[in-house]
Amino acid sequence: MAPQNLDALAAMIPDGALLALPPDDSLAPNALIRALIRRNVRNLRLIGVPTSGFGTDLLIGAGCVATVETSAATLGEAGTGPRFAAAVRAGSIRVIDATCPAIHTALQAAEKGVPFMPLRGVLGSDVMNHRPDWHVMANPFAADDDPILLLPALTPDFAAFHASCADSEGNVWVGRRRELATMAHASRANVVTVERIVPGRLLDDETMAPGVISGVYIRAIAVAERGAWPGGLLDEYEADRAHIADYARIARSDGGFAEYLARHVQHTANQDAA
Amino acid sequence: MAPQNLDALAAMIPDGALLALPPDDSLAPNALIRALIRRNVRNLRLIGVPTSGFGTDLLIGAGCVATVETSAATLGEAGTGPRFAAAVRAGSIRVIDATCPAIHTALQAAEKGVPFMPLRGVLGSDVMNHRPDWHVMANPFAADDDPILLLPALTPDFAAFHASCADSEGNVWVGRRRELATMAHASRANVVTVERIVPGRLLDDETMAPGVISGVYIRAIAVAERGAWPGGLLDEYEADRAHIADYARIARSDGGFAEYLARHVQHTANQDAA
Amino acid sequence: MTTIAPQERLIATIARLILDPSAHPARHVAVGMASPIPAAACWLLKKSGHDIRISLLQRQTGGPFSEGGRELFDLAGQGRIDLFFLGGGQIDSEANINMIGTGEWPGTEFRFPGSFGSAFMYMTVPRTILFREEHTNRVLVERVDHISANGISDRAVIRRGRAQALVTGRCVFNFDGNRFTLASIHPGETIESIDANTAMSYLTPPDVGMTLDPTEAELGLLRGAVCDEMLSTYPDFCQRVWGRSLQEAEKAAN
Amino acid sequence: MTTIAPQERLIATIARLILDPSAHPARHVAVGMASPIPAAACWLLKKSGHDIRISLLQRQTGGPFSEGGRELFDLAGQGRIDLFFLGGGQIDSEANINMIGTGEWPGTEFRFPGSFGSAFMYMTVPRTILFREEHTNRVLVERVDHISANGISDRAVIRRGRAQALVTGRCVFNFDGNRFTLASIHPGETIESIDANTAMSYLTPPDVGMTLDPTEAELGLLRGAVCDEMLSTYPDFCQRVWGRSLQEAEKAAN
Repeated sequence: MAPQNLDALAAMIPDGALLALPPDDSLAPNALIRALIRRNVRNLRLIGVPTSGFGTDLLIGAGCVATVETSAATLGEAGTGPRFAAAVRAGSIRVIDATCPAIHTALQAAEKGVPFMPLRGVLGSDVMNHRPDWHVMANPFAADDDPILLLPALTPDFAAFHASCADSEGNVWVGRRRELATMAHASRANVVTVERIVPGRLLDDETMAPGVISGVYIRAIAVAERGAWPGGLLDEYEADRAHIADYARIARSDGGFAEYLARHVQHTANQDAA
Repeated sequence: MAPQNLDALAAMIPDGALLALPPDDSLAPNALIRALIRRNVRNLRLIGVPTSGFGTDLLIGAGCVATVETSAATLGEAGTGPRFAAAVRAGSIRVIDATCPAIHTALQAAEKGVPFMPLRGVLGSDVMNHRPDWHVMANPFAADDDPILLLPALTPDFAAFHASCADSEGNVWVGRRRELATMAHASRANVVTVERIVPGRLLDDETMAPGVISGVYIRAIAVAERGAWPGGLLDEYEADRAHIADYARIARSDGGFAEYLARHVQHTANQDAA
Repeated sequence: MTTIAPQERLIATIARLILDPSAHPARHVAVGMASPIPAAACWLLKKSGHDIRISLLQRQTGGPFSEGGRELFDLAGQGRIDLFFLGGGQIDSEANINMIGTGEWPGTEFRFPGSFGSAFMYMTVPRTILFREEHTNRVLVERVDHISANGISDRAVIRRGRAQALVTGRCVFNFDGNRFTLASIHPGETIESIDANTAMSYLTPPDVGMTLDPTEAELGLLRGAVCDEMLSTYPDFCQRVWGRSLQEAEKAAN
Repeated sequence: MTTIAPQERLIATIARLILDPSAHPARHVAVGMASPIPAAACWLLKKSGHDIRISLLQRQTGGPFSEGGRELFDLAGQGRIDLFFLGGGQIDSEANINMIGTGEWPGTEFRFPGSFGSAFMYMTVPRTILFREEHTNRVLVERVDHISANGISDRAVIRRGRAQALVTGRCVFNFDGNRFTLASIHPGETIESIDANTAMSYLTPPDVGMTLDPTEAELGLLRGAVCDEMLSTYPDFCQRVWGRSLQEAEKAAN
């Protein structure tokens, strides 16, 4: 699988796609998200796995998003995503609130190829009361009345993430972020940016293999150095907290966000592209 | 978590325990199984995850087993486990036949803390028809009639396996054999043998962490060098095919098995113990 | 003796609640994102020699799990997490918490980040300590606008746990499964000041005492060994409360 | 031209079945444990330049998966495995397979190893090639004693695939979803010898031909590049069929 360039990956994700994204601390594909904004993608239906962060806030602010299914839209210590909050107030996006383990469970169902999976808890939450697509049934294995939540399988059209490295067969290494494996397995296709391409086969290396997502799930790969920025990448680089804090402040206003976009997204095409 | 000796681990598994074991190619705890036979354990209820191999055949032959839930009892190229086949013929053990993904799924349900999990396929198999504990229901998310199998959560009392290494906090490294993680997570307690104890914290090492099972699940650890023998261990040593083939031949007769037991199990206490 | 920072008092207060001998034993405590005070309370117990396992979710490297973010929820689903912490933009008389927002669903007046795992953790973990520093009439309300996680469940619903207590910047309330009772008030507060700032219902027993100060030994640990553990994960908090920065600590170590 | 080994003919026959243009395309083929002939058929296609992904389960190191043994079943559940192979101690007229045993449940007369994943894979994978070298009246029966995996399902049951063909040491049968039809017979067999050794029902069309020999090019690949790939996983098979051992290969490589 020959690496492509970042814009080619961005071009694969069509307007209206159901796109799964990891949270900020879990290999967020921020360089690819900037490329998506530059290609002027529209009507994305985002899924936060299980929460949404910086990249989702950028996409919302740039007008690329129709719906967000997520358990939270947060910039960590910097608080609620400002463009997310503004869009909810304005009613310009549809938010489908979930709870973290429900997102994981719905993706596990898709990973397994089953139509649903049960989850304990959640009963009585308004999150559930606003999900007509969820289903409560009596546990058929219980002697007494035992209501339990069933979540329908969630199959994203695409998942995108930024991994440490890939080999020439398209296997990618995500290390301990195994929730990304579930997301990748559950999705119809994955587009992945990496810091580097490594020689050899990652799956033949017994030390690396446990952190690998097999190339069987991967549609395309691009090299994007520091592609998670301003997020961090495992032990390779830390999150740029100062930048995110600045963003959280600036992006509170429409004008501030527009300025941010012009400076850090529209004008960084060469910087982000490998 | 200070390492204990092999006999101490064997002593933790009481008569009648529901004990999950991996197949021969997946870090089989054969040294520990020999110690269990030496301690004269009785009435074990074994689970093959998802199939059973050499160790299960030894335990059955030595009269330690009441029931086996498994998808197959096989010595690989050497065929059906001879003591398993003899015990089925004699009616001296109860076999609960399953199918591989059903075992994985039932353990995943326990891992998740849900009472059941669905699985496609299987409907129409006599395996299902002999499982009154399984349940078929109409998929509540389907518009049309869509029967689907539900498997009850399977929570072993113990799981046992042989990992490459452990650290002083009881974290153990199983590499790519992640089905062992599901088995370990699903079980009430795990007893683990390892080739060696390593310095440092495995979970702090981003390269090793993806192949780690957290010490939170581990009850006790013992060092047992070449503890998977005659099974193999990842890329550390290969299975001893010749030994297994010899066993498959010798153990066909009661006398041959008794001889094997005397020679390779009862008299190797010092060899197996660390 | 130096001045006790309000955060130090909250940390010690939470540590004492964790040890409550009348409650389900806390062998494994998990701490969510952006929770420096609960995290510090766990470290204080650990550094005091208590046998307690802490799983901190907010760590980029290291950290307790190898199955990704899902493992915390699987552990909780099995009942292997004994105690968790939750906050909320609003908390009400029935210990319901709202992390969604105010106004019409899904928070058209003021939107909070979202419910995270609260709807699950609140029911699967035996004990939850509610913690919210801001103690005002807009936070502690009679009835939350939206329920992220409900404090009380129908009888038929399997529920392993509930809130044990609510710790705020002004006081501690205990929760008995039905309602809150004022347990202690922090220095500078009165029964009246609590009442004036609390829109949720609660009982006030006749003999409400003051929240205990941290001991000298606790303060020593907080400012030393606990801060050491927290520096890389919560640099801003350590700077604000203890005036220590990661950079200085790294310099000192070299 | 050297003598064609019977196993070589079976390998080439299975390779042609995999390529069948009228069937669901085989982009990803999985091969179970102890299946050297199906594995060799996949390698033959791969070495012939066909764009095909092979997942061999019988490898102690390396191998296609990182999620452990479960990943094969998850892939199949999603429909990402296009073709699989199954055998059976008994196979019957409706393509039911028995991997349990004969006599009373669970095989009190003669016990086979067990069902493995057959009950799942047979229904979730679009195409299954049944393969059983032994072709006798005790293997190919009218009705299996026990069904590990059923060849035909009720209409209401979601089923993605079924048997495409059955390859034995004597012949090839096609399966149309209802019954078997004799497709070709191997050299040395006749319509009559097949009939005498088959207790299951099948149709015999008027114009049954001989199973094709492997081509010279195929034989060259089998004895060279395919054997190279198989040596470490199936040493006994390679020794038996091609007289090559892993030790010699390793020596030659040094």
